[in-house]
Amino acid sequence: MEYLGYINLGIFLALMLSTLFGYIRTPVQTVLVISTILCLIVGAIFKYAAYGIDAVLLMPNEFLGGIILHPITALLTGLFLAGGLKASGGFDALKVLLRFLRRSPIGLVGTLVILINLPVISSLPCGRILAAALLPLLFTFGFEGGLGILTKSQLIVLIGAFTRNAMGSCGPSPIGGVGQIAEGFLGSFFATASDGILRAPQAFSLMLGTAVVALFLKLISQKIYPNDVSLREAPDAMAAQKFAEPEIKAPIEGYLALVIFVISLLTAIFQPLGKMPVQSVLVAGALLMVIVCRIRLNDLLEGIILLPVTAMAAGFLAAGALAATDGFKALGQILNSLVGVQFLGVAGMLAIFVQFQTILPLSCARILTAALVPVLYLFGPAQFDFLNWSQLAIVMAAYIINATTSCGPSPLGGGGMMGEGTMRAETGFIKGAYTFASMAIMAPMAAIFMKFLNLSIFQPSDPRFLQDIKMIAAFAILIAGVNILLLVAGSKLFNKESPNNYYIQVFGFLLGGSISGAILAFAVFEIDAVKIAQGAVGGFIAAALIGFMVPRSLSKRMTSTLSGPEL
Amino acid sequence: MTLPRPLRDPLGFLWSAFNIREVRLVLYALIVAALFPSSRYILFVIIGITLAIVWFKNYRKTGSRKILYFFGAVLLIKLGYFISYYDVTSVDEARIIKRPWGAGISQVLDGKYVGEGQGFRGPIKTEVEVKNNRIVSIKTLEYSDLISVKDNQIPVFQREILEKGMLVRPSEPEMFRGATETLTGYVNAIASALAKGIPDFPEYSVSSKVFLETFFGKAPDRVTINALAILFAAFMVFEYALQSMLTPGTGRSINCYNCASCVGVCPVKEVEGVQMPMGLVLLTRLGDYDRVMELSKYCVGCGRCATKCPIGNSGPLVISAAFQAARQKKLEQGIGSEKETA
Amino acid sequence: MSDKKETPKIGEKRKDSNQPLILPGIHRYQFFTNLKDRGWTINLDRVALFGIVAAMLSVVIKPLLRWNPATIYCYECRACYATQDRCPVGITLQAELVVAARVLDYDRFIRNGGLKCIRCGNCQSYCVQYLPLPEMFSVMQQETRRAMVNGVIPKDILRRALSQGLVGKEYIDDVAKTVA
Amino acid sequence: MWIVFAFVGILSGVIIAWALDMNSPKEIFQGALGGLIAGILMSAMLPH
Repeated sequence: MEYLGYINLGIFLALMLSTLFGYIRTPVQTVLVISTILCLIVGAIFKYAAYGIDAVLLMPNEFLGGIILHPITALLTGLFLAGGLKASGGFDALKVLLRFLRRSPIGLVGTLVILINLPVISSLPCGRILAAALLPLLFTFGFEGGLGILTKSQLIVLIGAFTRNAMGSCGPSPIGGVGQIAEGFLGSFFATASDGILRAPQAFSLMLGTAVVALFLKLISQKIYPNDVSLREAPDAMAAQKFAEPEIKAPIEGYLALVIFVISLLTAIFQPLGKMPVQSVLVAGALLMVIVCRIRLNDLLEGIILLPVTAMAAGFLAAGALAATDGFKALGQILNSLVGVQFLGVAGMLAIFVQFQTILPLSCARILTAALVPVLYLFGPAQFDFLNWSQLAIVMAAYIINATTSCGPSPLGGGGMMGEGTMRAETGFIKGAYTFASMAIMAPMAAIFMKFLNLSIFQPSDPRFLQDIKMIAAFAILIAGVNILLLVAGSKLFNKESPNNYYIQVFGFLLGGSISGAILAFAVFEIDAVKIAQGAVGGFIAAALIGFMVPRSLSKRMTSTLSGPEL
Repeated sequence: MTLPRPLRDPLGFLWSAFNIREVRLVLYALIVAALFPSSRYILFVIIGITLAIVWFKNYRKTGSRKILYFFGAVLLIKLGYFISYYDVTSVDEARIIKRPWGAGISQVLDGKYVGEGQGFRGPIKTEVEVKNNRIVSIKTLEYSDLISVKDNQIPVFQREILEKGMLVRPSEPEMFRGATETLTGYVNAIASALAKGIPDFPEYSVSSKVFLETFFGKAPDRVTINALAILFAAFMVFEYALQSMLTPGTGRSINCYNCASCVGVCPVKEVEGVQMPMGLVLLTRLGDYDRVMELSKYCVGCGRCATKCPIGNSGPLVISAAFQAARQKKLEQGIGSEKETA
Repeated sequence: MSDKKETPKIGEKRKDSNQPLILPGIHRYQFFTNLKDRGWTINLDRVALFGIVAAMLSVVIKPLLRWNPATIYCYECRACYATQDRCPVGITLQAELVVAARVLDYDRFIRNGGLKCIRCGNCQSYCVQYLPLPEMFSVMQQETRRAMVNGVIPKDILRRALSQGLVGKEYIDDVAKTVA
Repeated sequence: MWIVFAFVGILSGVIIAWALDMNSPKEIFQGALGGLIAGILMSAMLPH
């Protein structure tokens, strides 16, 4: 019985890793279902030996318990709403609004910055809802899309940054976001935590992370993979003469749909009509759209992106099977034994744990989050007592921000693939930028914000409010500055198409990782030289794992993965 | 002699009926109504609105009178509602005077009465004995949740009633927290038992009873509405996934990642507002085969999308599957029409 | 491809049913990706997806059949963990009980102390949606008792629960009878 | 709270504007303005 957990964890990790590296070539939900079935078979054998047939018969109920219905249905209803908005011309209305913004003093750049940050502002339960609808709009800014305002490099930066923001936006979302899972756990101590203790740090670090992704894409990705984006530049002759912008007209239903969309979102977030589940509000909004804006039920169906839904459900099944057969207990024990290693300690273990989902990116963050947050909870006062509640909150913030953004770099149908498709890049093109940002910027940023501002807000007796704001500003500049320096210095070392580029990038990852580990350790344990050193070592190990999983040369690898050895 | 298709080939008929989306939607509605009685009201309203919209369009096109009949029916229902509403309110007013609560116990004649109330876990049946205008004993005859009758403060409440000899509100409402529904059902059961002992206790008329049961029933509560919203979402995704699971050949389209990798390499990229190979896949998943066939004329058949797709979809594959499905549909319809004419 | 020249119109019935079904003008090799090893997964994917969707539907419909519909729309945000000491019988993980009630997982329900619950309703005030937690728990307790009487629950679980004191006074007779 | 958000909004706006190859002072300023608006909107969506 003791080995059951380890065996199942091994099965799960082996299947997932071989899918990530392209040895198993099936859609991710099939792999997850297969791993569920394997885990259940192994578990059933063990349980039959230990408890008899009754325990085996009860297993279906146990692993079905892994399914968390709420995010699935919230995502679905959000997709309905987006589908309705698309069908009724709501995005045309949005285009008109954007045009209006561009002519205002904000100008083109300001509009683009707002557009990039739109997903976090509107905080939907899954980033894909907005990404699916807005990516075609962003694409129109380029030469191939028709407007021709931006060049190829600008478009890559724009789409990459937008996708990063969108893929992180499910964390701070109050309507079924991933962050709610962790907030609930923190609710055991901070009584009002479920009202959004984790929202501010995530939104904060996402904003900065988005900017750094833009920088990484501009300075490094385009140099390390020079031939992997098949977007076209505008010919010089065409670029010289400005395009006459075509007049966009939106139907009146589009404006109506946009208003319904915004109102139902605000109702879902602020709940002015009494407590009501998000799904009801969003379904009501979608049905209202069907009636008011005269769209068909098919349009609602068309809005559904099936993969995140099924991958999430399959992931929950797999996680449920693992939980029912002690798999996560085994993982907890492995992590627990890491604490005993001399040069890692608690700080190093936490630095690795926080980056766990960036190391193993699945197509939806919730798959692992739902299973790993309880493990993290046990590190707190609930069981192992490595951390007190405030420290747990800090680690939680860092963990959740890394987890929610993990569907961006995932090659298994993660949301980042939508961005890659839109910028006509090879699968894996933006992985480096995303993993670097979530590892080196977002996690330490969220931890610092949580430590210096949010904790003092949630324990209002703390008087050092203004001082803490200065502290955060200093750290924001420090972390962002160090990483930007790292990026700029790294990009200076590059030669075009040199094989050393990859090693320079990995070196940058290692440096960034160990800095982030150290900062994380500082945020959790304050000034303690041993702990900070341990954190740096842990961050180094995590960064090594992440850095070596970033593809080395994209085209060759992807070609061999995608088209088999015969081609 | 040729039988009509439902009798000649019942299984095949059912299968082809199941392949039609509208039939499936009605089936889902029926399943929900069967599982979930308190949702029937909402479903009734939704079906009414849908019929009204469809028939209204029909009326504008062909001048069919169905919509007028519909409004007639709605008017009749409204009329019936007002009549029974008047009846019910007048009876309720009369009942207030003859309540068996509190001092009203003096109206109750001596004897044993059995009353029913709706508890949390089903009907509660109690037997109440009245002697000299006092409640002498209360017995719980039937309740599926016997444990909560024993252990939730109901015995305390029962003792309270027996001490005072009349039906009163519980003295400490805090005491009954967490068992309110059982308690209310219990109180209702006692009250209805006592009401049987009152001579000429006012009753609803049969017609209004029947009317309310048929058309309105139990009003849906918030739990029902929210659960229905979730069920709607669940059935929609089931529906969406089912279309390509039912139709042979289009199964692969369910795996689409929506990543638009194929759009990048496609020489056509975008026509009529559809992103080319990906849009075809999504339309196939939706079951809109006619549109796929319409758009297939733009496909140049180069097969580049197949090399790029991370899960191995390709435009031509999808088009051929849609072609096959559309052909199958036409064949089935053709057979049906032939038989009808014969 | 014998029918390359005489291209039939779309929708027209073909005479020869032996021919592979391909569109006019499209070569056969384009139907298949070069990943031949993926060929066998077509049906596997369909089956897997059907399994996923069926599991989701069963999770939705099961609580409806058991008259426990409120469990469906639990956020699983675990805000109820904030109850802490205010739970009179010391249940710490209320959300686990809700999940157990949703999927009828007796083991999880008993393990987290569901049979201790006295339905006082203290946790309800922490729920972000004010779900009727006591009612859910009461329904699940009835289900558990019925399953216990029918002998569905393995006795090891019940014995462990008895020894750890996870059974409240309402159910201790039933549990003791079942174990003995 | 909104001060920090406005600050980081401006910072990220400037970085994004620079990454988008918009180097003239006017464009950088516009980026900062856009970032400011985004940051304030974002903090408005947070609970208080």
